[in-house]
Amino acid sequence: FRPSAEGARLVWYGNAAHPYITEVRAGVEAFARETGVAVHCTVGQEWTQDNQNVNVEALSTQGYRGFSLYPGDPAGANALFRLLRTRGQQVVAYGAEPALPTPASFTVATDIQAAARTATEALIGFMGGRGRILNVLEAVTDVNTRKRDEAIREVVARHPGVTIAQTIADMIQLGEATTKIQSALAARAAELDGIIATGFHPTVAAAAILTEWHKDPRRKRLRFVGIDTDATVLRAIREGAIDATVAQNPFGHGYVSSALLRMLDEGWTPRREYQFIDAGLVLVTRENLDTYAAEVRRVTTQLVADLPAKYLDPPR
Amino acid sequence: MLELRGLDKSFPGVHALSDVSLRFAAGEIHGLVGENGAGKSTLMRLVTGLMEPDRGEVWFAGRRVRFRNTRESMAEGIQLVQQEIQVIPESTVAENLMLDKLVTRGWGVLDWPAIHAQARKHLEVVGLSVPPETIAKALSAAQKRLLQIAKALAARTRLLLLDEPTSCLGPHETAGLHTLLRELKAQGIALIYVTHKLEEVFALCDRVSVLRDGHHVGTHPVAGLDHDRLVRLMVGREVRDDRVGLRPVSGAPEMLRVEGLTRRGRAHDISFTLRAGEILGCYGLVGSGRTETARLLIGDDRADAGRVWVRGKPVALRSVTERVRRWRLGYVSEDRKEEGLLLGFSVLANLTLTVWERLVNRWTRRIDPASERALGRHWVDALGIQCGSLENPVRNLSGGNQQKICLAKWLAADCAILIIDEPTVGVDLGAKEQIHRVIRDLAAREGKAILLISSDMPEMIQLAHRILVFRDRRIVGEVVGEGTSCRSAAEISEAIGHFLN
Amino acid sequence: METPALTARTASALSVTAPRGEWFSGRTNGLILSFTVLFCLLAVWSPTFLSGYTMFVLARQVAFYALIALAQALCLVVGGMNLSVGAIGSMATVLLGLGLDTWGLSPWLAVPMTLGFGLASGWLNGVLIARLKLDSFIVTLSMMFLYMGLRSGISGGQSYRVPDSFTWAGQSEFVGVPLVFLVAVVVLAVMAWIFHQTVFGRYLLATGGNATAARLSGVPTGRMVVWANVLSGGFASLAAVLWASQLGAAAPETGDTWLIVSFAVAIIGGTGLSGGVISAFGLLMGAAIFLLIKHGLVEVKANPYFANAFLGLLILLTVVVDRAREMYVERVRERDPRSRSRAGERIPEGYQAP
Amino acid sequence: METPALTARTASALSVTAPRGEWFSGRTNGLILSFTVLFCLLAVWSPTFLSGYTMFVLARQVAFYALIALAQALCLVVGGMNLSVGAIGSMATVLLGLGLDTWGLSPWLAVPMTLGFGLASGWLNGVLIARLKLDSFIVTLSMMFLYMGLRSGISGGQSYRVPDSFTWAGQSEFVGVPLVFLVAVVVLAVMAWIFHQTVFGRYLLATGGNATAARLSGVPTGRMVVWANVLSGGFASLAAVLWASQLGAAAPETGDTWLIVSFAVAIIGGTGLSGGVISAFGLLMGAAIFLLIKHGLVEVKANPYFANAFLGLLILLTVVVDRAREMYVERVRERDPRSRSRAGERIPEGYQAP
Ligand SMILES: Nc1ncnc2c1ncn2[C@@H]1O[C@H](COP(=O)(O)OP(=O)(O)OP(=O)(O)O)[C@@H](O)[C@H]1O
Ligand SMILES: Nc1ncnc2c1ncn2[C@@H]1O[C@H](COP(=O)(O)OP(=O)(O)OP(=O)(O)O)[C@@H](O)[C@H]1O
Ligand SMILES: [Mg+2]
Ligand SMILES: [Mg+2]
Repeated sequence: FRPSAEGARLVWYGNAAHPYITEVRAGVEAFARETGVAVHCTVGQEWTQDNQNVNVEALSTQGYRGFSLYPGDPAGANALFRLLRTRGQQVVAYGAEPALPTPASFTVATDIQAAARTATEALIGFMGGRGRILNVLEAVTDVNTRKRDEAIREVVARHPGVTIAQTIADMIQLGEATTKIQSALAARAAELDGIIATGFHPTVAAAAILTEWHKDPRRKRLRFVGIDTDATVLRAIREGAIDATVAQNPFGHGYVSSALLRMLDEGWTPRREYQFIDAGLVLVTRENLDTYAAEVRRVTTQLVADLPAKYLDPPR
Repeated sequence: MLELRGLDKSFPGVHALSDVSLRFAAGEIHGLVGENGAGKSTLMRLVTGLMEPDRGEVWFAGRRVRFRNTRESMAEGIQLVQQEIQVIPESTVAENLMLDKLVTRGWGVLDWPAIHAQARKHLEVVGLSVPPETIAKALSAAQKRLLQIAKALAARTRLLLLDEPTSCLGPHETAGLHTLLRELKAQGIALIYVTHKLEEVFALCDRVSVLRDGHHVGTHPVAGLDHDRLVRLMVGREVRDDRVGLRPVSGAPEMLRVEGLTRRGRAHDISFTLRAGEILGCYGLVGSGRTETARLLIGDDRADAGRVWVRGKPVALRSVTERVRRWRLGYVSEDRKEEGLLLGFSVLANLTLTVWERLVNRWTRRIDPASERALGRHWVDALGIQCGSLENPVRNLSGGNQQKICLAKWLAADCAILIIDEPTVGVDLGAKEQIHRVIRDLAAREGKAILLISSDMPEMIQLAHRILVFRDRRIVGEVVGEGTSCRSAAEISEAIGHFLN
Repeated sequence: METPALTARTASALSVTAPRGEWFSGRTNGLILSFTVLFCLLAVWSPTFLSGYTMFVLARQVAFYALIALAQALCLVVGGMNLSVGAIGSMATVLLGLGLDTWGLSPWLAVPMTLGFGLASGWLNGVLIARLKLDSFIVTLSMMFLYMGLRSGISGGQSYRVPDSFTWAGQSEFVGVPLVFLVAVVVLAVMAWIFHQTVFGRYLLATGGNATAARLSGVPTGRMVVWANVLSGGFASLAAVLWASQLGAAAPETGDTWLIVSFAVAIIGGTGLSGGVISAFGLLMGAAIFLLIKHGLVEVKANPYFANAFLGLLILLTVVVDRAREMYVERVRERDPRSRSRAGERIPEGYQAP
Repeated sequence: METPALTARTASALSVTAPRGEWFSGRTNGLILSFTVLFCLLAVWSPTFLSGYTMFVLARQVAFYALIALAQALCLVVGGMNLSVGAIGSMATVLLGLGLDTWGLSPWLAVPMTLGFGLASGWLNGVLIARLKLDSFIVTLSMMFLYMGLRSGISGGQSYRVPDSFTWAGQSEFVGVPLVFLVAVVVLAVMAWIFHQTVFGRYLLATGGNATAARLSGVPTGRMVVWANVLSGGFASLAAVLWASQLGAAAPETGDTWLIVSFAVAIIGGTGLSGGVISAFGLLMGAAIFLLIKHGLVEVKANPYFANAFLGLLILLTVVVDRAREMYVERVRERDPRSRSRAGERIPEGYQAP
């Protein structure tokens, strides 16, 4: 495939080579294919804001009209967005919401708190409404982690029979995640009934660890719900090692943000200065393992269809 | 001026100084002699605060002093020229010289012109004519040594301690230094002078103290001493090492043949042959290109031109390893610290480094520990290396003992051809004799071919069969014996002097 | 600067250079002490600590850390370093994934291929360093970027699947001891033996101790540097294979955290930063201590946001206590002439040549 | 008396040790060459490259890289290292955020407080290293974990807002030159001046060159190590302040990528890993080269997934070419006796003592 398109007026930038970014990109490419609008797709080397700044600043010197960007740092990204806006370039954020107020016109993202709530509810359901939970959080330098944590606590608080046995965090890498989750299991598997993981790395690591854990039938059955749809996770669901995961519609993040940029470029104006577009989510269990992708796709199609009616005014 | 009362110092396994009491007077050059490891350097360190004594007192200018570092002793006007050369490689000569007294324009801002001017002055004193802006690591060992002396002299001094200051200097520089020291003495400065070269004691010192195994065994006015008596005091026995003369070896097979070996700027058109059983001396002033020649021979430096044959076969390989293994060529470097020793490693490892491959058990591929130790023991005994135990890191050994290890490693290696660069720098008399005997035996009994590089004229005369004279990176002449007759030492040095001028 | 303290100290204490191999001398004692204290504290604190599962997962993790640290230590020991350990591991993982998943090779083919890549990449590092006389820092830094780029380019960040026949190795055990741990222990023991007893190992040490002196003594220092890098690359890829086997997937991001861990464990375990000093047993202890601290923080439910801070403090505490112990030992030895003479055979720790 | 014509053995050419300040000697030539080639290539390739905007964003970025590298180089120059540059930057950012956002302090209070923290943390590193004679690697590693833990614990990952009165500094320019760049250039020039012209600077270099010899010459090496670390911490926090000002927010993750960058730029810029050698101008060039490569990869639309691979190859290419140039210069100089006699004053570059 060609990583970029000649004559493109729009840019999609993914922060680093990562399964999430790959799925978003699939959305962008599907958009480009279906509409014939060229989008220059490019990917950075690290998740950090400074790496994003270097790359996007370099891109912005080349006269593109619109940028679809993941805010590396929710507050820090705004300076970059502002820079682009002052150069007359459109900005749509995807994946996570930048700190408000933001110069971006739109954010297309899954409501992370909703996702965390859905996952927690599902887990509690699997646990039969009572028990103790291991709460596995991802990056501690990401403010979204704390938001997810809050959502989980809020749901747990609503269920009197459920408590959080322990919270572990700071695992932005599979090795780290594996070490910590294993440590936690080693320390208190006996007191645990379920595990919730709200990030890519903890979800994948936990899926692998639980697959191994449940191979020994004498071991206690631990329920698990994660948030990501990596192949390892789906396989663990299919094998019954874990219970469910939440699909956050990364495809939609790419597709819808590109569609928005195109409309902005064509002269459509946003209804309000800034709007959040929820890209939706789907709980994936063994039942809908093969159909969830189509479900997600439907959500996306619906969103794109709604754009002119709900979020933008036609060009004058 | 300086008085030591009952100084005592031990290291793990070694009693380096026991109950040493000494007095040193102003306006006197006081010689300090003793075998390697006798404790001379340790004594110097105790005086200057580099180490603290276990027991005993140091009195300076009528006061008891307890220096905790050299800064405090320097403040009292005590300067030490250490046995080991210490320079800051990346800094300039001027800086090395003036580091503790950098001239400023105030606020710590340097006045480089003034610094350089002063440095030039201090360098002139010792006759070191390099630009003060030179980076110190570019200096040769002799130049570094002179720099170190210049540094000690540059300070306001009341007591000057010199630990083997002439160990890598040529005769010319040595004479210059001695003149300087006599001037200082006349100014009422107290000097303590450590050396293994007894001629220097007689030429320079007023009194001499002898240390043996950490004990003070006597202080004598030099006037009433003769050479033999001093040797007996030091070593406790007679040392005779007075074979003189050149006897060319003929008939033995040719081991090494060098023709037109050249490396631009380092050595030019070097040609000679070396026979089995022969000790070929290379004499020359410091910087005359002998070491460079050796480095070309062992393949550590690439030659621009010239050819080398070993046992009649042309040598083409460039790496040192190949030369060592295939052609059995050994090289004892002149710089033990940088190029000779693995300082952090044990005595044993350093001694056996060159022979590990031969100690390997055929089946287990393991170095046989028993034979390794036996070998180490053998050489430690043979050269009288004082090292506490074989596991002691060589870093902890006295300078002379380190030098012996450097040499022993190659003596153990069983090379067909051995290039020895300054073998006895800093080695005491007794050991020097031992080393000489070993070198002679290697040549005479085992038929090794030896290329001996030395700036020590007596040593050269005692050992060599023939002498190549180097000047300006070329061979300018060869001194050989006539027939089977011996020449006298005076004749030989005259012949050498003839080529050098 | 005045820090050669650690290096000088370890140079004497830990060195396997004393040919009789003081496996448990000096600094190693300090490591064993720290390890024992941590272990006992955890055993008392937590009832589950001594359980089979805990020991199993910890041992497996220790094995990885030790292998990665060994890969680093091999380069440190010849006086260089290897910034590309992680990147080689990462690239190896991607190759493994390509082999097993994309090309459908059998593990018996894919694993040797992966290890081969590790050895080859180490060889490339070594050749660039030794033959072109480049700085090992710059060479391995470039290689780090190179492999990191390649692995993301090739994999797109996507994990590869691995067959069950492959995951067996990383997840199986042998009378309760993880296979991976056994592999690491055997590897370390062999390396210790090599360093103590063989010419090859001694040459590696000598090269790091003083390259010039070693070269002039006929040690093929260039070749030793190449070999050290080859082995380093090999062990990095071995760690990658075992990791993929344990994880049950070949994740391209494998290795992203190895750099710091490899250095930290190697240094805690007493490998000298300036070369010539290594202790295989120290590496194992270093890995165990590092991991016990981490595990301990989870056990005691340390605030996860602050966990790194505790980790840092504990590492610092470990070395400060160790330093105090050394100073004490030294002091005692100086005071007591009897222990001093016995100590003649042993190497005084922390002695600073003045 | 006979003094041999002085031929210099080696030198790393960037050394600022030649006191009359060979700002542009040896290796620096190589850096300027690489920079010029890259710059011209980009200028020809891309019509937008020479635009004011491109220059503006590049210059600003170069300034950060150079400052961070300086923080690292200061520790390298005394023979140590600072693994905690990034963590100090991170912690400083959080403190800045706390000051400006949570406590509502004015920038005139919050910024000095932040810089004060940087200096203090550097001081702590220095004291642990110099007084307890601990290894700088271990100390700064522990501190790295410590600050990383603290910053996430305190901030919870939340970026802090900063007032517009503060963002002014990072985003403003001065006749087209970013203020940040001016700051960095001034800082580097001052540091170069200090290293060339002051007792303090020379003492720092001497400490790194040979600590023992320096101590024997009365240089307070311990204090120099402490000072180097203090300055290092100070510049790390300065970089953090400027970054927050440019970013318009105090993001706790600031500094996470600094470690590798700081080492890479410092080393490319010719700071010796073993101490005693630094070149302020080299740091600037190193930063510029590093960034031009990165920017160039975006300009030429290199496959972004492989971008790191190209970066690695280009760095390697740069050093290999530089090495070849050095070998060539050496060869030529050896051939030509006239240039050799001059070599007494100047130092042949990159000569490797055989
Ligand atoms: N730092 C040290 N640690 C352990 N032992 C030491 C140390 N320094 C010296 N020694 C031992 O103390 C003894 C005296 O050493 P010293 O250096 O004083 O000898 P020396 O008289 O100067 O010998 P040389 O003539 O060889 O220089 C030697 O046996 C040496 O091994
Ligand atoms: N590898 C080298 N590269 C450049 N210059 C060198 C090198 N080695 C030595 N020199 C310089 O060449 C000069 C002579 O060095 P050399 O080693 O020949 O001196 P030496 O050992 O004192 O005398 P000799 O050669 O007679 O033994 C010294 O000034 C030294 O700085
Ligand atoms: Mg001595
Ligand atoms: Mg010589």
